[in-house]
Amino acid sequence: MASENTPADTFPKLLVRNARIFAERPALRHKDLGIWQTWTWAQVLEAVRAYAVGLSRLGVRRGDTIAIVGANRPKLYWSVMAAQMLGAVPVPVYADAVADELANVLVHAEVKFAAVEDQEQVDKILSVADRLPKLERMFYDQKKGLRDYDHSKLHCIDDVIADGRNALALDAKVGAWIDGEIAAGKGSDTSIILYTSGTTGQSKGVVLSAQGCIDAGSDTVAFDRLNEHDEALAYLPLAWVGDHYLNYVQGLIAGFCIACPESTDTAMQDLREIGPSFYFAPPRTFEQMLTRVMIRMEDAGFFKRHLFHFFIDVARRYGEKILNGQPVPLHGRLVYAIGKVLVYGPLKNVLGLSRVRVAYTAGEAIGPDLFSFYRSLGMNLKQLYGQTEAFLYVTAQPDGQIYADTVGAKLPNVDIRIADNGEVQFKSPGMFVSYFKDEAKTKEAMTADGYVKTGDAGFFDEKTGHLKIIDRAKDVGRLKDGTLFPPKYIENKLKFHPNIREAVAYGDGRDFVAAMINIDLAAVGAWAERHNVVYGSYQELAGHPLVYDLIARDIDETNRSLLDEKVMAGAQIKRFLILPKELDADDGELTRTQKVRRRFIAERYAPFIKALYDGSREADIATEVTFEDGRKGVLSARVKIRDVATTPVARDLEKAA
Amino acid sequence: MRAPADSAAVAGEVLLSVQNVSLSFGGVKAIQNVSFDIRKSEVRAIIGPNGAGKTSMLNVINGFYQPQSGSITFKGVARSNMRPYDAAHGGIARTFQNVALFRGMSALDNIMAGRTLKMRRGFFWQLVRFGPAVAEEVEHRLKVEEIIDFLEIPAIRKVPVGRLPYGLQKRVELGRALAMEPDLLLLDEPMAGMNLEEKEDMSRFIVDVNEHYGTTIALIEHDMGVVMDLSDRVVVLDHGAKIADATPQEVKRDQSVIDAYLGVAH
Amino acid sequence: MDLLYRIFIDPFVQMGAAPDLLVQALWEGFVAGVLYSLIALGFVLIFKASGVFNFAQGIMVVFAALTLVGLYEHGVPAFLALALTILVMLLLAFAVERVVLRPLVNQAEIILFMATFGLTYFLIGLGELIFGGDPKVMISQQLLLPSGSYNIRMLGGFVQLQKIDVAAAIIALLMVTTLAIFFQKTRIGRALRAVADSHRAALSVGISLEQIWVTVWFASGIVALATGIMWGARSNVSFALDIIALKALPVLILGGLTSIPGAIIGGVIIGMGEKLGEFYWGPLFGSGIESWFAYVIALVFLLFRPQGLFGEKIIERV
Amino acid sequence: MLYREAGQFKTSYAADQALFPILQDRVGMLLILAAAYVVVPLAASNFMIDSIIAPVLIFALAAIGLNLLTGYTGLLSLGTGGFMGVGAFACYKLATFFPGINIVVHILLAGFFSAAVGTLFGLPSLRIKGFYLAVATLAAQFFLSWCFIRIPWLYNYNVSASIEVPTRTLFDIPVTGPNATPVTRYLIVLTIVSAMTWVASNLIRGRIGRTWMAVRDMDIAAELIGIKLLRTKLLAFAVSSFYCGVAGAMMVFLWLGNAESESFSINQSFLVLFMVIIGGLGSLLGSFFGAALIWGLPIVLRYAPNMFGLSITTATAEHITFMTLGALIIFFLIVEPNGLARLWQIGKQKLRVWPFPY
Repeated sequence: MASENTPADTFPKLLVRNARIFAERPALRHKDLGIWQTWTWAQVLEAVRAYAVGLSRLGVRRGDTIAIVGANRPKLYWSVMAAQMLGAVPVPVYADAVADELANVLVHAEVKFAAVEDQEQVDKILSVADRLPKLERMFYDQKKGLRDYDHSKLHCIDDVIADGRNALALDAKVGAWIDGEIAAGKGSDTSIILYTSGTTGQSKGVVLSAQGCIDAGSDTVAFDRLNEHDEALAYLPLAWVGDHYLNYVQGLIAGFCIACPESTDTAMQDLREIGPSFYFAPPRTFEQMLTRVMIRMEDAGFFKRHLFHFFIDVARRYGEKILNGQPVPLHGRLVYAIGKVLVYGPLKNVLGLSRVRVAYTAGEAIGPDLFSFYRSLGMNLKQLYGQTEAFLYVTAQPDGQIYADTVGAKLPNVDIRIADNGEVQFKSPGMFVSYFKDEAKTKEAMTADGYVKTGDAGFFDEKTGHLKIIDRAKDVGRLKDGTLFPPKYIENKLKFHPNIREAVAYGDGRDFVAAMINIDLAAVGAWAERHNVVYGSYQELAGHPLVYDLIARDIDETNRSLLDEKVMAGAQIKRFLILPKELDADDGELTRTQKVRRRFIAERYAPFIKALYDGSREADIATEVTFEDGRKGVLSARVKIRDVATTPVARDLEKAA
Repeated sequence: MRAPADSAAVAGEVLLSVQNVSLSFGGVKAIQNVSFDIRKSEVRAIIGPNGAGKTSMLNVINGFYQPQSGSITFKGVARSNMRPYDAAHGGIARTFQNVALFRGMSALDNIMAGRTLKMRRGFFWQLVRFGPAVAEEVEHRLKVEEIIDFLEIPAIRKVPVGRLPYGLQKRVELGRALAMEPDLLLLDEPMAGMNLEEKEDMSRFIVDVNEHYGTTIALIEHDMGVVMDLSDRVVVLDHGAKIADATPQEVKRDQSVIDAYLGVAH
Repeated sequence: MDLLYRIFIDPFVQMGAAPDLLVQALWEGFVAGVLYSLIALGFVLIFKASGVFNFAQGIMVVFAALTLVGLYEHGVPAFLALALTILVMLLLAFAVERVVLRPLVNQAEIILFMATFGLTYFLIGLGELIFGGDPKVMISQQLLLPSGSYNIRMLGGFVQLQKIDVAAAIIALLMVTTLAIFFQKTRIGRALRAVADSHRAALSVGISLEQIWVTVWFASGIVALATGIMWGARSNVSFALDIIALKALPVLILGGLTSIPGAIIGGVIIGMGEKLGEFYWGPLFGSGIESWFAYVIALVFLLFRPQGLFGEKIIERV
Repeated sequence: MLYREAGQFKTSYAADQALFPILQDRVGMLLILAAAYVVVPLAASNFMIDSIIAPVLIFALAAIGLNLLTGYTGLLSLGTGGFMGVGAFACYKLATFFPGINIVVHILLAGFFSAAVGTLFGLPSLRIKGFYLAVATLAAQFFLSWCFIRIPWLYNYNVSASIEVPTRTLFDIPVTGPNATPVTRYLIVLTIVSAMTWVASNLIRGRIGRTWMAVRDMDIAAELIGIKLLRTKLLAFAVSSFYCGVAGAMMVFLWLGNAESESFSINQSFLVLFMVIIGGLGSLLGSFFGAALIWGLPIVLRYAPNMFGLSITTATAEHITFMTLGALIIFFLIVEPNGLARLWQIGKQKLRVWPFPY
C-alpha cells in the first residue's frame, strides 16, 4: 500500500494519500439512526478539511492543544485529524473521568479548545470552567439538550464543518491554504499527547511525534499484514493509547475501516453486527465474554449443553494444535471439523468474532485457560506487550508461535534488554519524545543511554525466546523468609478463576501471603441461583459461607499451581477474605484502565490487612464509597477471614530433589 | 419552569376553539355546553375529576364523537362536527388514555404508520416496491428514526409493541403521534400508571416537543404537579361542564375547582 | 319496465288473488323458521356462555338424529334409544369441553371458531363410520309423533297444516320456555348469564367455567336432538342436513349472536321471508334462491342495525 | 446454527428493509426456487406434480389472498370459494370471447373480475365486524355458487353445466387443455405464484400493508391517524379477491382442466380458511405451509394404510380421513394457535442464536 511519492510522515498526509488510493473504500462507520452510517476516505478527507478550515476560523492555531472528550464517535476522530491538519495537538481525555480528574489534565495540558461528545461532557467542563482560564471554545457533536446553552463560546461540530465548507466554496485560496498547512506538517511535530492512566499517582502527558507513531504503526501493520480490507470496532476508550494506536494510527496507515458503536451498552450487539477482522480486547473483556457464554449455556437444554461441552472439550484437545499447524490425529481433525460446524462457528458468530483474522489481548496477564479457549475455537488470538511510552507495543506473538505465558518476541526495529534488577528496558521507533512539561519525570523514565525503563520485571524465556513479564519491578517483594513475592503474578493466577473478579495479594516483608478477593457477581450470582443460595446484596453474597467455600477451592488450586514453580512455591496463600464491595475506579481503588492500586487499597482497608496477619477470625470496616449515581455514602461491614491449607515447601523440595 | 417564550404564546393566536359543545349518549350528558380555546404553541391542560368528560372532549375535538350541538373552529374553519380523517388531515394527532397501539406491529412500524398521511406513492409503486416507493419509504424511515432517537428508544425499534412494558408503549404511542408532525397534539393522560422516572422522561419529552417543534399541546392529566409544571393554561371540567379556565396558579386557588376535587355536592 | 312490474307489483297481486296460498306459504315458512330458530338457539347458547361461534351446531343436529335412528335400527327400543342419545350428547359435551375448549381457553375467537370446524369434520367422519353415509328415515311414529295433516278451509281455499309441523312448533315453544326458566331460575343458569358479560364475573359467582361449558354444550346438544327429530321427520336423516346449519346463520346475524328471543323471532322472519321469496319471486330468478335469499334479507337488515335485532347498541370508547 | 450473521450489517435503510435481510435466507430462497424450477420438472412424476405440487401452489395462492384479508386486515371471510369461482368463470368467458389472447393474460385479467365482485361484497365491512361480517361473506358465497348453477351463460350452456377448458398454446406449446403436459402447466403456475407472492410481500411491507395491519390491530386508532377505514378495507377485499380469482382460474385452467359450480362451494372456502389458520394468520410463508399440510394430509392418510399393508374400503378410508383431519386441526390449534409459521419462526430464531438457548 506504499504511496507513489515520498512516504507520508504525518497523519493528515496519510489521510490525503488514503483519499487518493482508497478513495471509495469505507474509512469510518457509525451505528446511528438504526443503520451503519458510512464515510469513504474521500468523504472523510473532504469533511476534515472543511472542519480544519472551520476550526482555524475559530482561532485554532499551530501548537494549540485541543482536548478530545467523549466516546468513540466519528466527529471526535475527525477532531483529532482536523487538529493535526492545523498542526494543533489533540489531547484525548477519558470520557468517564470525573470533573476533577478532567480538570487536572486540561489544566496541565493548557488546552485552549475542547471537542466533546455531548451535553454531559459540556456540563462537566463548564462545571470546572473557573479552573480553565485558557479554554477559549468548545465544539460538541450531539445537539441534544444543548439548544438553549449560550453559544458564544460553544459550537456544534456540524456547524463548524458547514462554515468551513462555505469558506472553501467561496474562496479557492482557502483550499490552497489548508493544503499548505497539511504540507507544512513535519514528522518531528508533536502528533498527540496521551495522558497515562496513572497507575501510580498523578497521570503524565506522553508526547508522541508523528514520525514515531507512523514508524511504529507501519511495522506492526506489516507484522500482521493488515490492509484496507480489514474492519475494526472502535470501542476502546478514545484517550487510551490502545485505541489511538490500533484504530486511528493503524487505520490510517493500513487504510482499514473503523466502526464506532451506537453506544457503550450496545457495543456487544454492534460487535456482532460488524464482525471485525482485526480485534483487540483486554483479558477482562474476553473473560466476561466467556463467563457470559458459560452462563447462557447453563440455561440450554440437556442435549445442547452436552453437545456444547463435548465439542469444547474436543477443541481443548486439538483446537490449538490445529491452529498452530502441529500434527493432529485424523479422527481428531474430523471431530474438530464437525465441532466447527455445530459449535465453534456458530459460537464465534453469535459473539461477533467469526470474521476475526488477527486478535490481540494485552494490558495484564491473561489466564492460560481463557487464552487457549478462544484459540481452540480457531480464533487467532495473540498477546503483545508495551506501554504508552513505547507507543503501544514492543513485543508481540508472531502467528504460529503462541504461548499463553509469554508476551511474544520483540518486534522489528525494537531493541530490548533486561537490566540487572530484572527490569525490562527498550528502544523503539515509536518511543515517546518526553512527558509534557515534565523534564524531571522524563529523565527518570529513561536510562542514560536512551533506553526507556518499563518498570516491569521480566525475562526472556530460553526455549521460546519470548519475553515473560512477572510484575512491576518495584512491586516484586520478598517474604520474611526471603521467598520471592510478585503480587501481580499471584493475583493474576487468582483472577484466572471465573469466580474471582479482582484479587489483591500482600506478603512483602510478611511471614506469609494473604489475599483480599473480589467475587465476580455474574459468575457467582449465577452459581448462587443454581444452588439456590439467596442473597439481597453484593455484600450479602460476598459474605456467604458457601461462597467462601467456593473461593477457598479456587485458592487451593492456585496454591497447587504455585507449588509447581519452585521459585513461587513459598508464596502460597495462607489466609484470605472476600471484600464486601467491588473495587471501583470512582473510589480510586482501580485505575481508569481497571488496574488495582495496591497501596491505596492497603491504606483504605488497613483493618483488613491487620486482621489478615494478626490471626483474628473477622474484621470490621467503615469506609466511604461512591454509588453508581455518583452519590457518596458510607459502607460499613464485618467480613470473615478464612485460612487455607498450604503444602509445606520443604516436602515439596524433597520431592523435587 | 416555563421559558418566557411561552408566555408570549399564551397571548398568541387561537389555533382551535370549541364553542358551546354538548354531547350525550342516550340520556347520559357527557359534555354540557362547553366552550374554550387553544392558542398556538401553548400547552393547554384539561383537568377534572373522573367522569368529568375530559376524554369525551378530546374525542369530540378529533372527531371521534359527533357533538349534538355546538361547533369546533380549527385553523379558522368552523365545523359542526369534525370527521376523524379531517382532524388527522388537518394536523390533529392524539394519544390515548389506555395505550391504543397496533399491538401486532413493531415499534418502528407503529411510528411509520403515523406517516401514512405523508406518504404519496400510489398502489402501483407499492406493488413493485421499486424506485420511488423505496425512496419514499427510506425518506420517511429517516424521519421516524429521528423521532426514535428523540424519544430514546432505539433499542426497542424492532420489538413488537405488545411485548413492551407500559412506559415504553406510551413513548411509542407519542412517537406515532409525532410522526404525523401535528399542529395540535392531544395527550390523554400521558403519564397514567407511570413511575416517577418515566413521568420525568415523559414531561421532558412533552416540553421538548412543545419548545423544539413548537407543537401546540392539549393534555389531560391527573397529576397536579405535572399540570402545574407543564401547562400554560388549564380548563377544568366537572360533570361535563366547564367550571374554570385560567392559569395553573389561579386554578389552584379556585374554590369551585377545589370543591369539585373534594367532591362537594353542587 | 316489465321486469320492474314482475318484481314489485305482480307478486303482491298474486298474494291478494290467492290469500289461502299466502297463508299456506306463511305457515310453511313459519315452521321452517321455527327449526332455524332451534338451531340458532344452539349457537346462541354456546356463544353467550363461551364466546365460541360453534360451527358444529349443524352437525350436532345430524349426529344426534343419526345416533337416535342408528340405535333404533340396532334394535334398541325407541324411547330407550332417545334416552341413550341424550346420554351421548352429554358425553359429547364433556368431551368437547375437555379436549377442545379447556386447552384453547383464552384463545382468539377465530381460533375457537376453527376448532369447531375441526369438530365438525370429526363428527362427520365418526357418524358416517358408525352409521354409514346413506340417508335414514326418522322414527317419528315410534316416538309417537303425529302424522297426517289438518285441512282447514279458509279464505276460499284450503290451508294444509302437517300435524308433525304443528308438533314441531309446539315442541320448539316448550324448549324455549324450559330454557328460559332454566336460565332465570337455576343457579347455574344465572351464572351462565354472568359469564355472558364477563368470565371473571362468573368465577366470582363461584361456578367453574368448565361446569358452565359442559352445561351449555349439553343444552344445545338437546336442542340439536330435538331439531334433528323434527327435521328428520319432515325430510330424512342424512348429512345433507348440515346445510340447514348454514341456513341458521342469517338468523343469527338478524337476531344477534347473543339474544335468545332474537334467535326465535329472527328464525321466524327468515323462515317466512324465505318461503315468500321462493314462492312469489323465485320463478323470476329460476328456483333455488332460498339458498341465499335468507342472507340477503339478513344483510339488508344488518346495514341498518349492525348489532342485530336484539343486540345492544355498541358505544365505542377510546 | 446455519446462520453467520456477524459482519452482515446494514448501511442503508433500503437494505435494512429488504425482503430477506439475512444473507443465508436469500441463499436459501434461491436454492428453493432453483429446486422448484429445475429439480421438480426433472425428478417429480406427473402424479406428484398433478396431485400434490401444483394444487398446493394454487391453494397457497388462494390462502395468501385470504390471508391478506383475514390475517393482515382482520376481516374474516367465508366467501373465498365464490371469489375463486368468479375468477374461474371470468377466465373461461374471456378465453371464449378472445381466443387469440394469451391464456396467461386471461388468467390475470380474471383476477380483476373477482376483485370487483369482492369489493362489492366487501361493502358491508364498514358497518359490521367479526362473525357478522363472516356471515355476510357467506351470503356472497351462496349467491355466487347459485349464479354458477343458474346462469348457463357462464358455462356456455354446456349440457354438463361445467367448464371444459379449451386447448391454448404459448409459443406453440400447449399450456392448457388435455394435451398440455403437467410440467408445462406446473411451470406456469409456479411462475405466477412466485411473482404474486413477491408482490404480496411488497404490499404488506409498505404503506398499504401498515394501514391494513393498523386497521386489524386497532381500527379506532387507525382512523385517528388519518387512515380511511372503508377505502382500506375495500382495497384489502379487492386485492384478496384478486388473488383468489387468479387462484381459481389457475385451478381450472392449469390443474383440473374442468370444473362445475361444486368446485367453488362453501367447502372450498373452509378448506382455504383452514390453510390460513393452520399455516398462520398474517404470514405469507404460513400460507404455503398451511396449503401443504391441509392438502397433503388427506393424501397421506389415503395412502398410509396401504403402506402398512392393511386394506380398507375407500369409503371407510374417506371417513377416517375426515376424522383424522378434524382431530389434527384441533391438535394443531392447541399446539400452536399462531400456526405453523410461528413454529418455523421459533425454529429459525433458535438457529440464529445457536448454540445459545436464547
